[in-house]
Amino acid sequence: MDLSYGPEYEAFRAEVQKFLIDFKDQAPRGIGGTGRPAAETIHWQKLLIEHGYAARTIPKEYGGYGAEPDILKSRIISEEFTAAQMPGGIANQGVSMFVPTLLELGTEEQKQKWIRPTLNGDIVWCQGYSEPGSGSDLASLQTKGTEDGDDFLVNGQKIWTSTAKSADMMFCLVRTEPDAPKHKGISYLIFPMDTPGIEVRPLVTMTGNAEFNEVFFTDVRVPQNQIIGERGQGWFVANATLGHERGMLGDPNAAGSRLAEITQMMMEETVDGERLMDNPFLRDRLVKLQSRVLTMQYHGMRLLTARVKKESTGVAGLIVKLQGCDLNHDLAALAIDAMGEIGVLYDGSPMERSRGKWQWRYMFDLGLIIGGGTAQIQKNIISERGLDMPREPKPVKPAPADAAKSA
Amino acid sequence: MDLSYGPEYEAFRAEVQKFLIDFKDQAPRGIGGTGRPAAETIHWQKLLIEHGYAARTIPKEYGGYGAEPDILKSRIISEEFTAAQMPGGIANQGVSMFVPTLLELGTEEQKQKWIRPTLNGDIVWCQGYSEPGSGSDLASLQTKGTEDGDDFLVNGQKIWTSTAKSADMMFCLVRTEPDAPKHKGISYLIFPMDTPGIEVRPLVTMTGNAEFNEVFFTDVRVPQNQIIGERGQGWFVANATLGHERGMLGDPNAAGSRLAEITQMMMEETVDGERLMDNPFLRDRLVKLQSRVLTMQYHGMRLLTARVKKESTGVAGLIVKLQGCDLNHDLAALAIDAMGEIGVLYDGSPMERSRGKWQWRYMFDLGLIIGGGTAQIQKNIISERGLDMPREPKPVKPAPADAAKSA
Amino acid sequence: MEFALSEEQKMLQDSVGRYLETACSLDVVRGVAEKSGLQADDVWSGLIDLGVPSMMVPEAYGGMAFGMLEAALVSEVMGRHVAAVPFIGACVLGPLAIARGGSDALKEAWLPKIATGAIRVGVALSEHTGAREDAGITAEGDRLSGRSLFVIDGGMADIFVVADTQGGLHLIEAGAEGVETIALTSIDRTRSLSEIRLTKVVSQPLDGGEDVLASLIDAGRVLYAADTLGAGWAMIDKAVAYAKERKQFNRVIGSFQSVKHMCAEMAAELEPCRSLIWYAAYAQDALPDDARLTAGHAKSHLSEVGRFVARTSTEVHGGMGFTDLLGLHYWFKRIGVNRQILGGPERVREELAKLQGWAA
Amino acid sequence: MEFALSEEQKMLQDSVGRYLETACSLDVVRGVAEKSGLQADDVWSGLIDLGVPSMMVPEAYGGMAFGMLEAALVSEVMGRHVAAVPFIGACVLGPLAIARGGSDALKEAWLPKIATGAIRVGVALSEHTGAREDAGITAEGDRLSGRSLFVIDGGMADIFVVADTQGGLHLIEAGAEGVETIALTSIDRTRSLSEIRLTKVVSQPLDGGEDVLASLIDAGRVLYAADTLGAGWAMIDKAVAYAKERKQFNRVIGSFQSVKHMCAEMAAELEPCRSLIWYAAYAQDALPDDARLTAGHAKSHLSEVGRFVARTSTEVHGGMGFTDLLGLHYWFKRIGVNRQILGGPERVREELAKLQGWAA
Repeated sequence: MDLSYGPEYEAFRAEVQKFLIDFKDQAPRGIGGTGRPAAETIHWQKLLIEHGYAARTIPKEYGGYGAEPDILKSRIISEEFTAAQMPGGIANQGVSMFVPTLLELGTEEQKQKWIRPTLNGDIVWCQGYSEPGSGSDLASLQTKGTEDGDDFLVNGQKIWTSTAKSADMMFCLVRTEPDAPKHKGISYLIFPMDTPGIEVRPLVTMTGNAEFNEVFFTDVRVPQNQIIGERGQGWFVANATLGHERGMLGDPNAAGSRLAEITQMMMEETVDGERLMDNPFLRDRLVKLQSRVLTMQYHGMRLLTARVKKESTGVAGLIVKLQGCDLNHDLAALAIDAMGEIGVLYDGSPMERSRGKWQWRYMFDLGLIIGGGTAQIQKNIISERGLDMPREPKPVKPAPADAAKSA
Repeated sequence: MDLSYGPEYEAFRAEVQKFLIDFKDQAPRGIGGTGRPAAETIHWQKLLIEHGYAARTIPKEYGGYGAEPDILKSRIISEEFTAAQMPGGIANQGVSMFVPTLLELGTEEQKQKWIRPTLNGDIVWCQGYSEPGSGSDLASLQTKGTEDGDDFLVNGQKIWTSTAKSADMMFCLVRTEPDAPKHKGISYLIFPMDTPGIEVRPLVTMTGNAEFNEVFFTDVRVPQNQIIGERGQGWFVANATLGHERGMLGDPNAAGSRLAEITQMMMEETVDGERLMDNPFLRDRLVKLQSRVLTMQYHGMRLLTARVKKESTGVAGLIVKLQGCDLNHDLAALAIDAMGEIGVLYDGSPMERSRGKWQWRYMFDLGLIIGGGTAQIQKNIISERGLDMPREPKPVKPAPADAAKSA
Repeated sequence: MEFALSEEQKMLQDSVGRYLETACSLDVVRGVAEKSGLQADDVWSGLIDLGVPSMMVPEAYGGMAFGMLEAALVSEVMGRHVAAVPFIGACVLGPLAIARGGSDALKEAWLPKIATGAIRVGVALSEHTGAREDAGITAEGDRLSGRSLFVIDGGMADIFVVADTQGGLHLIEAGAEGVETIALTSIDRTRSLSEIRLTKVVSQPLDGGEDVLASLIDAGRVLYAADTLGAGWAMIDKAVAYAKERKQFNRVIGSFQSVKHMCAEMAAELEPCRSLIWYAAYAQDALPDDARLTAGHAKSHLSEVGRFVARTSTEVHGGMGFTDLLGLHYWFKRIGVNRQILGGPERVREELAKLQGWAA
Repeated sequence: MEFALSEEQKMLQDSVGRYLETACSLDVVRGVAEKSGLQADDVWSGLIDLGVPSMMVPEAYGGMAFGMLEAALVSEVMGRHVAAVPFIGACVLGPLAIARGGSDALKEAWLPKIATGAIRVGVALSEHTGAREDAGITAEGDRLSGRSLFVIDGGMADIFVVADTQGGLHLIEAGAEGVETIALTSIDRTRSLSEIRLTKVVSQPLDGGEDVLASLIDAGRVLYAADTLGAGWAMIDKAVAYAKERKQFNRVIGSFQSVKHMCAEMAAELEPCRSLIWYAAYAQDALPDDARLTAGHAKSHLSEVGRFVARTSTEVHGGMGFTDLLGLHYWFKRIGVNRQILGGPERVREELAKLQGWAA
């Protein structure tokens, strides 16, 4: 155990801090989530890449900074940007999922063509994986690509495509080999979002916002060479990046920030003229949550160390999504309980606090618990991969064709 | 809704109360649980039967009181005996399980022979159902009865036979038809516990006491006519009485008494000179538990009314064991938490409170949660019978013979 | 002893329930919610035809003079159908306050109109279950001033029953001089909450003071709890139905033990609460010693169980539960608001401890 | 930054663990438990050979001068094997108290003997984490009088470290005049708890007062938490192993989703606690600002998670878990006692709130 970073890293930290002071004025307000990056965001992104604070380990020839991977430096960057409340680099699905996939499985030509403009924010991607009938059982997806000359004609529907409205391109899982077993009939296609036959419809969630979209394909023509990896290997290509997504959900530092926000709120808000913090039950819940927040933070440090040392983490690595999402949701629950009637206000109501963010989080976090592998799927994974427990036996009468149709 | 009992019942209640005053001196200290009834208990039992406070609805010709079933009167009896802290009638497995079975499925000769002495406490029975390899899956039981002339030779092992040490007789599930499907190969045999080849070993539990026994059979000779119901129909005979057992666990009045005990304890015990009741967290847990206790008490009243009216109770009736056992366990947990270090004392330690009963309950209740259908089995039942959800599909490769062997 | 509903009570609940089933469809609810807190006018008219606004009005004033058990049964079906109409304030607490505390003249003036649904009552007493922002109404002579928050059914109210900080109850007209009404928007768009700001508003006293106020709070708690019972069972039924239809891995998800157990746990927690609601509602009229205690338990316990059911049902629905498509969130949000109005569970439990001499 | 054990730390934990695996078998544990609270002498001798009693003793007095992280790692394996030997008091808190607060003469007198395992220390400070029965020790001059309850490792102690009600620390000899030791029997028969009753017992002061006392309580809390971590993982491993063997309905029960999820939930709750223990233990020596905070969190959080694991593992074992046959209850009970000693979770959390200025 040594929780200091050592001189080399402290020097690096100082460098980052200096950058954040020197370039403070050029930072955009926020990085813009699922929208199209604004001009100032693109400028900021280029600045970050230039200094090695974005696209840090991506080779220079593809538009990155070209540094050796160093998890501690990445963490320092993230820590300092968070501490300074400055936006980090673009982290849309193109940058965080498609680029890593290309680097691992793309051809040289594909890398040359796509990585740089994606990193720079000039090309925005959206992900086409989930379908209404294929959630937990993603490999049962039914969007079809049928051969038509040199092209596939894509028909079907995707859901949960967060960036679809502003995206230039989609990376998409399509069933191109209808006769192959379900995991082996999928190809990973890419195509422009303005291809004829694509319709994007906003998907309103329980929060009242359209954080996601549905995308419908009617005879969308995609050249057969717009494939990443081999034909029929799309499942395996996609899994290379799904891991990235799983790591993103349940960030322990986010939980720490939430805890601090709630603490402050409970010091300020009153009921019957008494601070919420003076209510012993709410306070006890806060301390209980602090136990869990600290636990997950330290757990994150342990996993980080293991990754630096390239050690496998076993069950310790598999529980992060389940525990992290649940913790965030429970934090939001305390916030809305503490605020009581004021906590149910929403959507710009008079007296609403913090733009209703706690209610938004309480609902959106439930979506995160469900999305990217429900809690039930996570527990399957933990028991099977982490504890080496047996998979459920297959049912006597599998009826794949029929079942898939009605799923 | 009418929570009064009405004049007829209030008159009956007065009668019971008068009996309890008049005969106070003849009551034994306790009814003795799984042990052999003492002489004073047998005397008391006969007195109760005579007045209709035990064996109330069992026909006179078999030694009962011969009243019409009246659930409200039964409840009044139970309420008044509890209120007066007087022991009710013998409720061992012979009375509560074997007699109802005989009444439903026994021959006239069997009824004449067994019911009266069982009711009177002269014959004590024990139940031989569970086996080490057959818990949740009781129907997989492997104790064998092989034909030998006019007899069965019984070999195998039973477990959880609480009364075995003091019993005269056992009613026992034995696989007599090895080639039949598992639910159809079982017979319900009865035999004396002094039959050669029976060995009873006390089964110590986590509480440190031997509340149960294991019973081993080696070539135990049982005449083939000592069967209740048809040969091969034992599973269905047993199920007629298993329902009785399920209803017994999770008595909401027991939970109410516990709550009252804990309340009193929290008023009396101190830590740092402060009453435990003055600790807001413990108090809040107490109030939460009170919600659940009252809920289950009222729920019990609702089910009672439904039984009086012979209405089916659906899911409402199926949840009692799960919720009731869990509630009792959580009550015990609050008691030991409130007592802190004092609460871990046990087994006659100095400073131990109430003979360590809260720790005993905290452990024994866990046994009750597991016994008589684990919480998991209860949830299967609730979802399948209560909510009409599908059973789990059968696995592809059933291997009954092999599986049963190693179970 | 009969712990059960009478045939009349079952019929009442069935008739309102059947009416709402048809009239208050998801489309109707959605229509109201998306137009931000207005009531479903047609549904309100239909409920008038069924006599719902007259339920709690004494017979002498044209009402049906039902008890709290009937009110709770109706509240349950309101929750089951996330009915976008005023009910708890307008049809129950409002008329009860006037019937219990009003002078003959006041009763004569208002109760017949309430019974016909011609006017609606908003109920302002949240400062007695936790004053936020130091709000409160003070009475000087017959004039009221101050703020009251989270007024129940305040949005379309013609008159308000208002509690002052001393526990006195008053009646004011919404159109009187000095009344400002501010609509609040909560996550639950099916019911109205408002703030009122009063500046020397002419009022008429309701007698009975704190006792009546306490009985209104108790009644309100039972009704919010009953609403959660109805909304919660709707969510369980929806989860079970969805789990029997939705397939993943070549099986309906309702055949997976984890999904089955989630449904079983919801039912096991919620179904016994029905008895608690029945008892608490009955106690309001018939068992004065148990009235406060069981109202508080109903409110706090249903708040906790309701939250569990709301979350679990959403999880059983997977991504679909999270979208707006099935409208499941209307039930989720209704349960969320029921938890907080008239006192969140932590507060109510502490009141229960005090009531029993367990806390100072 | 390296949040991991060093090779030496891993070796230490492995070597003690491997030793206990063999030496402290279930039979040995059972033997001690059934003989009511005496230690496993052979195991104690073996631990002396491994140097365990010398772990916390400064090098100058013949010890290995390890830190709290090492102590926590050993405590974890003690819990894993429900080791029936004195450890937390005798091998850690006792020597720490003397090393931190003793005069040179006192250190010279006792630490070398502690290091060799020749004498054992009982630690009496429970009145500072919740005085039951109004117990407490008062100091008058060099004389101590009064009762102290739940003395850690008090059963076979040769000397006691005793806190008085003012927070002063003292050392007394078990054989001194006026010392009465009463053995307490807890559900956990693998470790000793006692009461001491002192009547004007001659004592020697340990300096440092409340700071040292506080550091001992923190250290003890980390160690009980670590013991629960070890015992809890043992229970998870046993549950998983049992679930893979036990068949019902023609399947190993570990293939039922409900059983799998129970195991997954246990692991998901408990495994991150390892990092909390490491951090809290490390903080005791290296991060003074975090020492109290993380010790309290370790104790209270492991108490809650430990209870869940103890119950759930027992349930996975079904009836077998409830019997004495597998001895699973030794772990269950150890976790149960760890929860309560040095402050149950409710109390510790309130201390944490005060520490951060959240409570008065």
